[in-house]
Amino acid sequence: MKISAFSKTYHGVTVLDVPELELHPGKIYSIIGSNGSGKSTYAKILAKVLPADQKGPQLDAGITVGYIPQKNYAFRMSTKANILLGGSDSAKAERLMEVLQLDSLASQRADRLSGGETSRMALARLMMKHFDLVILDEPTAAMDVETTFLSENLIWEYAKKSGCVLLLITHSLQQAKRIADEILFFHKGQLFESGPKERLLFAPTRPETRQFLEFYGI
Amino acid sequence: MKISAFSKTYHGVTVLDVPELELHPGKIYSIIGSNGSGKSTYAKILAKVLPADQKGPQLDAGITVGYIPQKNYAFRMSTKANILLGGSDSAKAERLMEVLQLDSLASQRADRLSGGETSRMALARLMMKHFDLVILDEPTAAMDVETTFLSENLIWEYAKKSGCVLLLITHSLQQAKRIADEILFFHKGQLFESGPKERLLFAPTRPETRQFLEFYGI
Amino acid sequence: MQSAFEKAIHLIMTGDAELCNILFVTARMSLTSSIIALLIGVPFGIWLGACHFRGKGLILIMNRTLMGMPPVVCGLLFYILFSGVGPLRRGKLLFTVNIMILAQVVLITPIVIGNMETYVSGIAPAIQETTRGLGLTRIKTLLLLANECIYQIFFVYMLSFARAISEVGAVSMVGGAIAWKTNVMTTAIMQYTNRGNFSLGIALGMILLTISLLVNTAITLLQRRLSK
Amino acid sequence: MQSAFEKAIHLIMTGDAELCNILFVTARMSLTSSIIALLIGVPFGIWLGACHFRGKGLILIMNRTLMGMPPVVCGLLFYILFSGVGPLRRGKLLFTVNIMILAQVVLITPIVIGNMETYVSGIAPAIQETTRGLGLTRIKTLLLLANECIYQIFFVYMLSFARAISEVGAVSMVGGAIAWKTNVMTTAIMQYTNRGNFSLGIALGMILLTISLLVNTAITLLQRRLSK
Amino acid sequence: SGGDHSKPKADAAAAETETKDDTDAATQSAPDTVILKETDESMINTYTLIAVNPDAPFADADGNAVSDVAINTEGADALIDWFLTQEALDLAADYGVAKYNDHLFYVKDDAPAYSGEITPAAEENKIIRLSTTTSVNDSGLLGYMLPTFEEKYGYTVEIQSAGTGKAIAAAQYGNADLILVHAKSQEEVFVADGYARTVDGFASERLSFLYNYFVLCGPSADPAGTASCENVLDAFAAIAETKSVFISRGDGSGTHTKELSLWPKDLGITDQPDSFASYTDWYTSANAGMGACLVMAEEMGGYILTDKATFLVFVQNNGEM
Ligand SMILES: Nc1ncnc2c1ncn2[C@@H]1O[C@H](COP(=O)(O)OP(=O)(O)OP(=O)(O)O)[C@@H](O)[C@H]1O
Ligand SMILES: Nc1ncnc2c1ncn2[C@@H]1O[C@H](COP(=O)(O)OP(=O)(O)OP(=O)(O)O)[C@@H](O)[C@H]1O
Ligand SMILES: [Mg+2]
Ligand SMILES: [Mg+2]
Repeated sequence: MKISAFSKTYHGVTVLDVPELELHPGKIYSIIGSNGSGKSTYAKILAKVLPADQKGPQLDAGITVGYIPQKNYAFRMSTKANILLGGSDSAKAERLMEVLQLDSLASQRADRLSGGETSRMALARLMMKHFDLVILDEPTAAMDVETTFLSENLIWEYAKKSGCVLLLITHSLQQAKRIADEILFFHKGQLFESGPKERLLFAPTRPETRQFLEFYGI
Repeated sequence: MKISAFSKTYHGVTVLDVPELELHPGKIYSIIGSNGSGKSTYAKILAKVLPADQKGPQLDAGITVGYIPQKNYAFRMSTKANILLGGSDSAKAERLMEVLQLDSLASQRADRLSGGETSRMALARLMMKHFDLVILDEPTAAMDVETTFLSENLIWEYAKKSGCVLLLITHSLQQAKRIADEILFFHKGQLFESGPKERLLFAPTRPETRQFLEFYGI
Repeated sequence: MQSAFEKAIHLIMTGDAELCNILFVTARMSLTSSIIALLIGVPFGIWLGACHFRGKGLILIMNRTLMGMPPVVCGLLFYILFSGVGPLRRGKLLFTVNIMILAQVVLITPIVIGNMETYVSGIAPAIQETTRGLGLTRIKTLLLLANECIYQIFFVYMLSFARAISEVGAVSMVGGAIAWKTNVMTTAIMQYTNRGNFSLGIALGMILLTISLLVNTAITLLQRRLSK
Repeated sequence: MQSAFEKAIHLIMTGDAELCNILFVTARMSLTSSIIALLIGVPFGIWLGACHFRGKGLILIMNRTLMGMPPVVCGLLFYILFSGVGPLRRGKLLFTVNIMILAQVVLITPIVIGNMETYVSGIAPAIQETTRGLGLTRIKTLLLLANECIYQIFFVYMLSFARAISEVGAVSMVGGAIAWKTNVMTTAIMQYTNRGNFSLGIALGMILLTISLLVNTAITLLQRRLSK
Repeated sequence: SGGDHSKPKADAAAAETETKDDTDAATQSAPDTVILKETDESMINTYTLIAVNPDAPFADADGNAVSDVAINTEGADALIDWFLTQEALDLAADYGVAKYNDHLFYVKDDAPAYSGEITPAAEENKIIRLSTTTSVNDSGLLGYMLPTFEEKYGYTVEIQSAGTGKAIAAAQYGNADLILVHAKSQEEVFVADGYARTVDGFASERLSFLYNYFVLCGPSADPAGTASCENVLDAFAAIAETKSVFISRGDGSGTHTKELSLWPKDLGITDQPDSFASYTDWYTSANAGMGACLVMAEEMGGYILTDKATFLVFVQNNGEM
């Protein structure tokens, strides 16, 4: 799958400028980088929530994109109804709710869930359907450790079974290590370095990458 | 400082029921617990954002409370103007922005900041003033590692210098280890166990605590 | 004031046949027109608030101008169109309740659209980010948006109904205020006022406000229920 | 329609003295009343939307009922209050532009309050959580709330202005539609209509809508600027 | 026109005491406005019926000819015939006596009469659209008379009332089958333009059948001294002379038209606002209904020309406010 090069400029300031990318189905790509490095902007443009500076598609025609924003939105209806918005298979919804420990909250109004519960609902909602490209923007940032693990398993399985391209934005290098195949490092709006996780984490080629990884004590 | 016992019930379901607590000025208390265990509810009630079931104050009269909600709100004005809402000392605001690497974003509209940038703005905004009790609900969940460290230093200094009671809700045990003095473990709406961090982390007395800590690999 | 109050009570107690007819026509007209305006205005307003396209600004300004269409002018236009010599004379609608409803729909719909547009443009971005991320259709997105602004829709309905029941300029022009047929509360009040019978005018006004109060109480309770 | 259009152009071109007077009184009345209604209604509406207290539901229902106050009834009440036998006769306000403004403020303010209340009650919880967490005063919170709904305030102003400029029932009652003194566009339209000069009525209506269009365009541009 | 009917015997003083009597208990707030001049020949107010011509040169708002305007001629004929029967004329002459102890309408001496058969309603012509002026409708005369007609012959009369100009315009726009108005000059234009139709058996398009008198009212103190004037024309001249407040309907109604004819010619007052721009300190052109204008006169202590019916209702109700 090819993603064409594009950029994003706000009032003359370019916050994102990325080259063409070639991604492989069935693989999980983890996007890392500091705050404001353009990760969410990249995700939004691919999800067609935000227009890029250049007109024209960033993706080939016919590619379906699933996306969970950094700020989750829970609709004013029950948790289960929210999840069923993703797809109508009720049995599947119940399976997902069980895996993500949402079963006891099925009938609660979703807009009153706690932070981590909302993230889990959003993940279950997306996993109801198959997409060719899935983008998750810090999906586990509000979750506790147990459900983070459960979610990671779910995400991994989803990518591997459905053979989609999965982009996972995260601030947790542990998480990237656990489930990503490749890592893309964003810095100041640019894709500085990318590659298989072992290579990038333990043998980064650029000083900026090395400096960023240092904070994690790697 | 004494916090009286209280509870919170929604449509007959009790989501929070905590005993009286005695907290010491200058100490940092980290609240941990899984999603939906009532951490944010506890914070909201202390911050008087939510009423408890019982009428009457949870805190002694005259105690000022500073609170950062789990969902940050950025006002439709510049980042600097947002921070100055916390207090009018412009020099202090600039110092805080420098520490939290917000200086380059001073004049940007705050409601357009990235996730982690918003968290940093919210932290700086609160740190503008002295409060007797400060409650931070997952303040660093959206931050990158570098600014998480910077924020932790700032929080630690604030508590120690001003001698306030600081409650820090977090899912990161690392964070609790780094800056907390004591840890409060919430489970299913109850305060299950509390104590100095070493004791609680390495010698928990209750099986639920042990089980919770296991996920962290401790 | 007191005598007006007594007159109001008396009118209701005696079940005055003409008053009953007026009340019935008023209810039919204002409920129908406010509901039609809602059915047209809410979807269109939500759509306007949620979409971005060239020329949207123009539509918004035009809609806001139509909000300020004076009822008399609206009534006059319809009068001319549907007159015996007008281009739409075959409709035979002049001096019927139906054309009063039509004129009111024209007056109220822009208000509904404007209100919904303003509200929805505030909440749409976050919702659209989510629905696009789930690959939902536009229709589904609009339905979800409607569900999210249910409280606002109730308010807008009350505003519409308020406008419908209190309007007199257009209604008297196209309806003709014909007794037993197109005379409504406001035209009756006008009539009594013109005759110098102010206390009867005030009495009818009190009855009208009481009806408004009852309708609003019912809708507010329903609104509370639905938005819990 | 064509003839009305020509008449409108002609009236404007010749700078008809009476038309100028009517335009001036109209502008004075509708701008003043809509701004006063905004100044009263916005703070009160924001406060209502942000606070919780016993009896709030009652205030809301009453306000919604007042939104449906028929202009004729409002005009009638003011008439009675300020007339020679009324309790407020010393004000000597009847048949002046000031009392027209007053009556319109009474009509428009509930609409402003209702609109702001509905909007603010949606956004207040998140904002109040933040402002309380910062220990900000109530006044400061209200100011911040106002700042957050600036787009809504502009819309509400346009709605108020639309209502003020298009209203005829109350204004004709308390103002008396006296030529050269309290005659405004809508009462003038009424006058021509009553004389059977429909095309002149439509011509004035067109001029009125053009003014509305200009005012709305200006406000919409300002609104865009401020909310970027 | 007019004739020598037994005129209602009431001079200014009598009228004053009379109205005071009418407002029973609430004398405190009884109106200060009283009748100062009435039953003057120049204040005669003649009511005329005119049937609308289905073949009139109807034209739409832009002046394009329209040929197929639906006019209910049978219904209009039936109603006009009935209005001119002795039964109807008696009803009209009788109206108001019970309530106000006074005649509100008189039958014209030379009123055309009808004594033949009246065609009952058929399905396709049972709705009759009558366009009339507010003052006629507000007097309650039609509400008093028409039920008799409707019950007897099965028609439904839909009354639209508006200012004289609009009432006549309604017919020109094809929205009325007949009109009942009281403004001679405008009626004559209507006839001359070809909108009127001569009903079978009558000689003229304009069928004038009722009349009454306008009355000049004003504050009981009568600052212009109108009560002692020779006639109404002098009274109006005195009002202008003393610059006493005068409330004009200003709405092109029959009352307004009559008032314009009573001012001294050299003042040059017409229905055009420019004509009285320099008199605005006393000449108040109100552009409102009769009732509203009466209250305004009361309010401002001004003089006013009004039809008697509205004035009597006003007096009867004002005390209760
Ligand atoms: N509408 C806007 N106008 C101006 N600048 C903007 C706007 N939206 C975003 N930005 C800026 O663009 C940069 C990239 O934002 P983005 O949300 O993509 O960051 P991110 O990598 O997702 O950060 P985080 O880790 O904090 O979520 C930020 O510095 C942000 O302030
Ligand atoms: N208005 C409400 N009605 C019903 N239940 C609610 C409401 N608000 C919160 N709850 C429930 O109360 C529980 C506690 O919520 P709270 O936000 O305190 O959790 P938390 O410990 O902060 O979780 P997280 O780690 O996800 O932030 C949750 O299960 C939530 O679903
Ligand atoms: Mg982001
Ligand atoms: Mg929480």
